Amino acid sequence: MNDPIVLAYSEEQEQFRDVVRDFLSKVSPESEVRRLMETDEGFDRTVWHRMATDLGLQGLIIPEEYGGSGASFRELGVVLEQMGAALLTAPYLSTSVLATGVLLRCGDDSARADYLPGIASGETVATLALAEESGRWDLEDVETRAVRGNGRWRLNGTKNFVLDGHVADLVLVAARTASGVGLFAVDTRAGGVGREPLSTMDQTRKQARLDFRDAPARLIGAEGSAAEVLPVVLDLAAVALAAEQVGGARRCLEMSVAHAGERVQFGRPIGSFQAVKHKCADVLVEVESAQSIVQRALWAASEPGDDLPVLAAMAGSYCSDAYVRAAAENIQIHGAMGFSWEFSAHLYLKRAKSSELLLGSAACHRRRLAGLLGL
Amino acid sequence: MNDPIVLAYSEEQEQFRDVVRDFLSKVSPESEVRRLMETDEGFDRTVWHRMATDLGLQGLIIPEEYGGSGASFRELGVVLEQMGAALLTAPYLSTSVLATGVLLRCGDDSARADYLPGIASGETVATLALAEESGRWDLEDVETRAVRGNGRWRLNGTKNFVLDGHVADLVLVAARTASGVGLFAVDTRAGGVGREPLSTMDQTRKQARLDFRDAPARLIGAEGSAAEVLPVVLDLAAVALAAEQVGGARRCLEMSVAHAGERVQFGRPIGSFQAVKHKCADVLVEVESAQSIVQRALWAASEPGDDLPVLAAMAGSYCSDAYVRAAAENIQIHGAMGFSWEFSAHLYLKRAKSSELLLGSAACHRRRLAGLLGL
Amino acid sequence: MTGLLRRLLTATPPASTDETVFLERQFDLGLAWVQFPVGSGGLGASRSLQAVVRRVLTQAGAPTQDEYLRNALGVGMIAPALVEHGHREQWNRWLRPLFTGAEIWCQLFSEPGAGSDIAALTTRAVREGGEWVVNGQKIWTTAAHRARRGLLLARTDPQAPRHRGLTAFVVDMGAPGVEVRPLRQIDGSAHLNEVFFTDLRVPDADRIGGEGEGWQVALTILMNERVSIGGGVADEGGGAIAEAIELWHRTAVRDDVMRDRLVRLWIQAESARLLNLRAAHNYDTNVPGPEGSIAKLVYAQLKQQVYELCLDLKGPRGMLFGSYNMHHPEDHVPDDFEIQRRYLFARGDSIGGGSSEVMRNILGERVLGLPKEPRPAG
Amino acid sequence: MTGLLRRLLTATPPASTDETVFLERQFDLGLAWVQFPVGSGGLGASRSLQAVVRRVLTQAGAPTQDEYLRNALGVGMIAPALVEHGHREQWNRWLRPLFTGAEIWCQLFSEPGAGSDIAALTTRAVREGGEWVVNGQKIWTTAAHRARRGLLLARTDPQAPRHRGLTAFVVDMGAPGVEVRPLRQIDGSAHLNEVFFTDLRVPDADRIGGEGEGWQVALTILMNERVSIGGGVADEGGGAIAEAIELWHRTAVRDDVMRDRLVRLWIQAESARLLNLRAAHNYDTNVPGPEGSIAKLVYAQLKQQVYELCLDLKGPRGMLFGSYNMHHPEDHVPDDFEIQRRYLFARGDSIGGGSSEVMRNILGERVLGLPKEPRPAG
Repeated sequence: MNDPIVLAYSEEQEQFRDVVRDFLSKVSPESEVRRLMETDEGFDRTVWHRMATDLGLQGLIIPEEYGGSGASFRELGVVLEQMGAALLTAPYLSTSVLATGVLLRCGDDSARADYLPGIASGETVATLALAEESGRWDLEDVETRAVRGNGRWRLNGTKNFVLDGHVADLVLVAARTASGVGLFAVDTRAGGVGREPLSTMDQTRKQARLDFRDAPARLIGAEGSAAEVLPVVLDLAAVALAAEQVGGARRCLEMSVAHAGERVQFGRPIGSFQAVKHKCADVLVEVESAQSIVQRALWAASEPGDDLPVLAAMAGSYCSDAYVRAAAENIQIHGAMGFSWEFSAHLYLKRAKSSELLLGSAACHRRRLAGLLGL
Repeated sequence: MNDPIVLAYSEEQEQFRDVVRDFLSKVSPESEVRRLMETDEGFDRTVWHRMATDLGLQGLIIPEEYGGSGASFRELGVVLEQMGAALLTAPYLSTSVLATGVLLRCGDDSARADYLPGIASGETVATLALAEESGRWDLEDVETRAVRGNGRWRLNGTKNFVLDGHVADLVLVAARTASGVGLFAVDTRAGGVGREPLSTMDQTRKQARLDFRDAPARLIGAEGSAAEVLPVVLDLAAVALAAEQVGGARRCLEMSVAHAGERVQFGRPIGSFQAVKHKCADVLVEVESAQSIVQRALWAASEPGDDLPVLAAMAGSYCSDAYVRAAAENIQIHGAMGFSWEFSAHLYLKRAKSSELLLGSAACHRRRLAGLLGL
Repeated sequence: MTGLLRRLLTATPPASTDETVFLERQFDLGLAWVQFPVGSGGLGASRSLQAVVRRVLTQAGAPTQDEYLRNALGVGMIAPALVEHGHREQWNRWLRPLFTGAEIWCQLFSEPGAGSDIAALTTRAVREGGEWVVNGQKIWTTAAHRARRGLLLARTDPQAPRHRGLTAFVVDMGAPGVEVRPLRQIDGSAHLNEVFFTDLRVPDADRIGGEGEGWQVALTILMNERVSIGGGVADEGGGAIAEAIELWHRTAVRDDVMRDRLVRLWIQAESARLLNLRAAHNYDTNVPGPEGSIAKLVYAQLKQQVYELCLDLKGPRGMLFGSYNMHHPEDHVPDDFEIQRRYLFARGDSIGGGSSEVMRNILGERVLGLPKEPRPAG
Repeated sequence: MTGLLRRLLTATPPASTDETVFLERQFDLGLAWVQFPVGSGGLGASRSLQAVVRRVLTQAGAPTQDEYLRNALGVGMIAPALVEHGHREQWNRWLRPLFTGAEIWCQLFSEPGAGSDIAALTTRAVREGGEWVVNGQKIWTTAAHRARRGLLLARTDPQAPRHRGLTAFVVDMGAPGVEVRPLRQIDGSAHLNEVFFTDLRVPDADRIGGEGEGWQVALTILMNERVSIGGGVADEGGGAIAEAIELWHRTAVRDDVMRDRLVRLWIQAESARLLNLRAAHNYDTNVPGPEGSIAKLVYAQLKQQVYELCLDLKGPRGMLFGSYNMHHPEDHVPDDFEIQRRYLFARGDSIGGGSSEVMRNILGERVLGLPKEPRPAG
C-alpha cells in the first residue's frame, strides 16, 4: 500500500471536480431535483445526453476503444461525490457503475462492443437486475430462470428493487441455469418484460419491479459466470455509493454550517452555541473520516489488488452511518424549517437512509468485514 | 402491576435514607475509604459492628425471629444506594445480600437459626462462593466437588472472584455432588481453606481466591438445591447492585454539577457552557431513568411474583451503563483534576466498571432479557 | 366529588349519550378540570383529584383523553393559562365550547425569526381606542386550519426589553385579517400552518393578562406543553417499541446485533415509561414541574432510534413509501408504509414543542441549577 | 541534502555509533530540523524535506522518532517556538543539547486556576534590573521531574488585557526557587507534576520574544502540540486496536454483539489512520493546521472505546489490577494488567493537551468558521 499518494486528489482531479460541480449546479439545481422526482421517468433525457456529450460522464471508465475515455475509478469517485452533493436524479449509478461494471468484467468482447458504445454516448440507459423478493443482492436468492430453446435464451421470473428498471433500455439480469447463475442481457423494448415502478421513500432515485415472461435474452460471458463477476461489481458499487454518500454528507454539513452562522436566536447566531457548534464539529470529523476511507477505497477500486473487498465493506459501513448522521443533524440544526417539505434537508435524509438500505445495511457490511478480517 | 405505588419512596423510607446517609458521612468519609482500601482487610470492624448495633443494617431483611428487623428489599435498596454513593468499603453486598439471600431461600430452618443471628448482630462476615476459573456466576461452570465420608461433607476445589472471601467467617459454597450442585456452609476458621486476596482495580471492594482442600462443610438445604436457590439470589443481587450503582451515579452527577457551577474558565463558570451543561443534563436523564428502574425492581424483589428476572436483567443492564457513563463524564468535567489520584472521581469509575463486570456484563443481562421477553 | 361523578354517569350514561352532550354535562358539573373555579368547568378542588376523575370516567367508557386530542392544545395547555391569567367573563365565553370541542384552539407563538427564542417575536399589536390592530406572521402553528380561536403573543411595546414588551390576546381565527396557509412537512402531510395577520382588529376585552405580561402567559403554556407532550408521547413512545417488537417477530432474517439494539431500546422505553409515571404522579399532585422536559427529551430520542431500527429490520423494504401527497393529518389514510412515515416524522420530535437542545438547557439550569449562558456583551 | 545524509551515515554508521554522538553529528550537519536556520540544526530548507530525512534515517537504522520521545515536547514543540520567537544566541545555547537529549525540556503553562484557559494565568514575573523574579504555581507538567529546562509563561503586565500581559521565559529547572512535586494520576503513576516558583530569578537574556508576546509563543507551541499528539497517538491508537484484536483471538467466549463493536472500532481506527496520513501530508508541506485537532479528538474517543471493549472482553478478569504504587512513567514495569491500566489512563486522552470540548470549539471555529462564544457582558 502506498497510502500518501492515495489520499489527495491530484490537481487534474480537482479541476475535473470543479467542472462537474459547475455543470451540476446548472443542470441539477434543487428546483430541477424537485421537478424530476415528481415525474414517472425521474430524469431529464436532455441533461443525460449533455452529461455524455459535453463531459463524457457515462463513458468515464469505459475504454477508449468502446467510445469512453478510459479514466480510472478515482475519477468516477470525483463525479459521484458531486452527484451525491447535488442529489442528481438520473440513472447514473445503475448505468455507469452497475451495468458498465458487469460489462467491463464479463470477459465478453462481443457484448462490450455491442453495448458499451451506446452507454458511453448517452444512448443507452442500463441497469443490473439481481435482487428478487428478499431484496438482498445475493446470488443465493436468485430464482429467475434462463432456459435455452431453439438457440435462444428466454427468462422467466421477477426482479425487485431494480435501480432505474422502469427506464432502462438494457437490463443485465442474473438468472439461474443448470450451470449456476449466469448474466443475461435483456432489451426491454423486445417484449416479455413487465415493469412496475416502486413508490420509494427517496423520490430522487427510482426503482422498479420487473417481470420477465419468456423474455428473449442474450447470454453475457460464460454460463454461470455471475459468481465470479458480481461480487467484484457489488464491491465497486459499494465504493461508488460511498463516494456519493460522502458528497451528500459534506453538502449537509455545508448547509448546517451556513445556517448556524446566519440564524440568530437568543441574540446570537446559533452556531456560537456549543450544542450546535460541537454537533457540526462531530459531523465534520465523520465527513473527513469518511472522505479518507472513500479516497483509499477508490484507489483500491482502480488498481488490481486484493484489498477491494475490505475497503468496500469499510466504506459501505462507515459512509452509510456518516451520511444518515449528517442528514439527521442537518434537519435538527435547521429546526422546524429543516423538517419542512419546502426546504431540501429532508431530501438528503431520505437519500441517506435509502442508500444505507440499498446494497446491504451498515451492519451487513460489518459482518462481511469481520469475515474478511478473520474476526 | 401497580406502578404508581412503586415509584416513590415513602416518608419513612426517606427518613431512614437520611439516617443512613448521615451515618455513612460520619463513618465513611473519603479519607476513611482511602485508608481502608489500602488495608488488607478492607473494612473497619468497629464500623461494621456499629452498622449492626446502631442501625441494624446487616439484619435489615432478616426476619425478627432470627435477630433481624424483617424489613423488605425496598429498605435494603435505600441502604445500598447510600453505600454506593459513599463508596462504603465493607463486606455488605457479600454478607447481607448474597449470603443472607441464600440462607433466607435455602429452606433449611436449622441453618437459618444457626447463621442468621450472627449475621444480624454483626458477628459474622459471610459470602457466597460460586464462580471458579471462568469467573462466570453460572452453575454449569462449577467443578468444586463435595464428597460425603464418615457422615461429614468435605469440599475440594477452587473458587475465584469471591467477594470479601479473604475476611468471610462463613462461606456458602456451590459444589457438585451426584445430585447436582448443592450449597455448603464452610467455617473458614475450621481449616482446609486457603485464601489469597486478589489485586482488584476497584480497591474499595475486595475479592479473593479460595482453595478448598478437604474442607469440612455442612450441607445447606437439600442436595442439589443450588439450581433452585441461586438464580433467585443472583437476580436479587443484580437488583441490589443496581441500587448501589444508582447511588454512585447520582453522587457522580452531584460532584459534576457542583464543580461545573464553581469552576471558572474563559471568564465563566464552565457549567454555563452547553458542552458541560448538556453533558450534565444527559447524565441526569440516565440517573433518573436508572432510579425509576431500580425502584420498580426493588418492588419486584420485595413481593412474590414472576417479574423479578425481567426487572433484574433490566436493572443490571441499564444501571451498569449509566454508572460507567456518569463516572466517566465526572472525570471529564473535572478535567485534569478528575484524572488525578488525589481527587475521588477515579474511585467511582473503578467501582462503576468493576460493578459492571461483577455479575455479568450489561450485554449479558440484555441477552438474558431477550430470552425472557421471547425476542 | 364521587357523588358528582355518579350523577354524571347516571344522568348521561356514556354508552347511550352523544359525546358533546356528555362533555357539556361534565363541564357543567365542574368535572372538566376539577382544579378550576366553580362555574368554569371546575370545583376549586385539588389538582390531584383530576386523576381520580380521569380514572373513573375512563373505566365507565366516557370520552377519554383520546377524544380531547382533537383539541389537546386547548384542553391541556391553553385553558389553564386562561384561568391563571384571564378573568371570569373570558372564562364564561370560552371554556365550555373549548372543552366540548365545539371550538378548537391553536397557539400563535413561533415566528420565522423566532423559533425557540420567543422573546424575539416581532408581530405587532397597536392600540387604537378599545381595540388592538395586529400585523405580522406566525409559523409552525398546529391545527390553525381548523381552529376557531388562537392564543396570540404579540409585541405591544417595542421599547421595552425583549421579554417585557409582549402581550397575550385571544384572536378569532375566522376574522378578516387572518390568513392561514398550510405548511407541508417531511412526509408531505400538513400538520402545521403559517398564519398571516393584516390589520386584524382584536377587542381589548380579549386581552389575556396585563399589557406586557404576555411572557408569563407563554411560560404557563410552555410548562404545560412539555408535560402534555411528555404524557402524550409516552403512549406514542410505548407504541413505537411495540411496533418494533411486532415487526421483529415478523422479520425472517434477524441477528444478535439487531436483537441487542432492540432489547436496549425496550429497556429505554420501559425506563421512560416508569419515569413518566413518576412525572405524572408529580403532575397530579403539584404544579407542572420539569419532569416533562426529561420525558420529552427521552421520547424524542427513543422514537428516532426505534424507527431507525424498524427501517433496518425492514431492510430493502424500508426504502419503499406510500404517498407524499399533501393532506391534513385528520385526513390521513394509513397504508402499508406507516413505519417509514413515522421514521421520517420522528425527526420532528426533537424539534417541535421545544428542541432537545432547549430541553437540555432547561434540565441543566432549572433542575440542576447550572448557570445560564451569559447574555452577549453589548 | 542527499549528500549530507550520505556523509552522516558514512561518518557515523548508526549500527556502530553511540546514539548521542550520532545525534550531535546529525544536528551539526543541519539534519535535525531541516527547516531551521543553518547553524541551528537546520539548513533553511523546506519543511517538507524533513519527511525525507526521517524516512532515509529510519531505513538506515538511525535513532528514530521513538528515541526522541524522551524529549518529545522539546524536539516537536518547544524547539520550533524557540526558533520562531527567540534569537540566535539562544538557539546556540539550547538547541543542540535539546536535540541530543542531553537536556530534557518541559512546558510550564497550566495553572490550578487556568487549565484550558491559558489567558487566565496568574504566575507573576517582575522585572528587577537585568533579571525577572518569578512567583507562582504551575500544574499538570509532563516530565518536570527530569527536565533541565522549562518554557514558562508568566504574567508580566497585570494591567493589560488577559492575552496581552503574558511573556515567555526559559527557566533552569535546577535553580533555587524551583520546586517540583510529583502528581499521581488515576493509575497511581506520576506522569505529571506541580511546579512551585518562589522568588526564582531568570536573566532577561532568557526571555523568549518580546514582553507581552507570550501568547504568540504559546500558540506556536499549542499548534505543534496538537499535531504532535495527533501523530503520537496515531501509533498508540493503532496499538490499541491491535491489542483488542489480539485479545479477541485469545477470548474463549465471544459473541456477535462484541464482534460488531470490534469491527466498528477497527473501521474507526483505520479511518483515523487514513485521516492522519492526510494530516501528516499537510504537516510536512505546510505550517501546522487544524488536522491535529481532528486526530486528537478521534483518537481520544477511539482509545476510550477500544479499552472499554477490551475490559468487556476480559469479563471478570477485567476487574483485576496490578499495582497502584506511585512511580514515574520511566520506571514502569509492565505486568499482566496493562490493558486495565490503559483503560484507566485513556480517560486522560480527552483531557490533556486540550480537552475534547476545546478541540470541538477549534474545529467549529477555525475549520468551519462558526462564530465564537460571545464574551460575557461586563
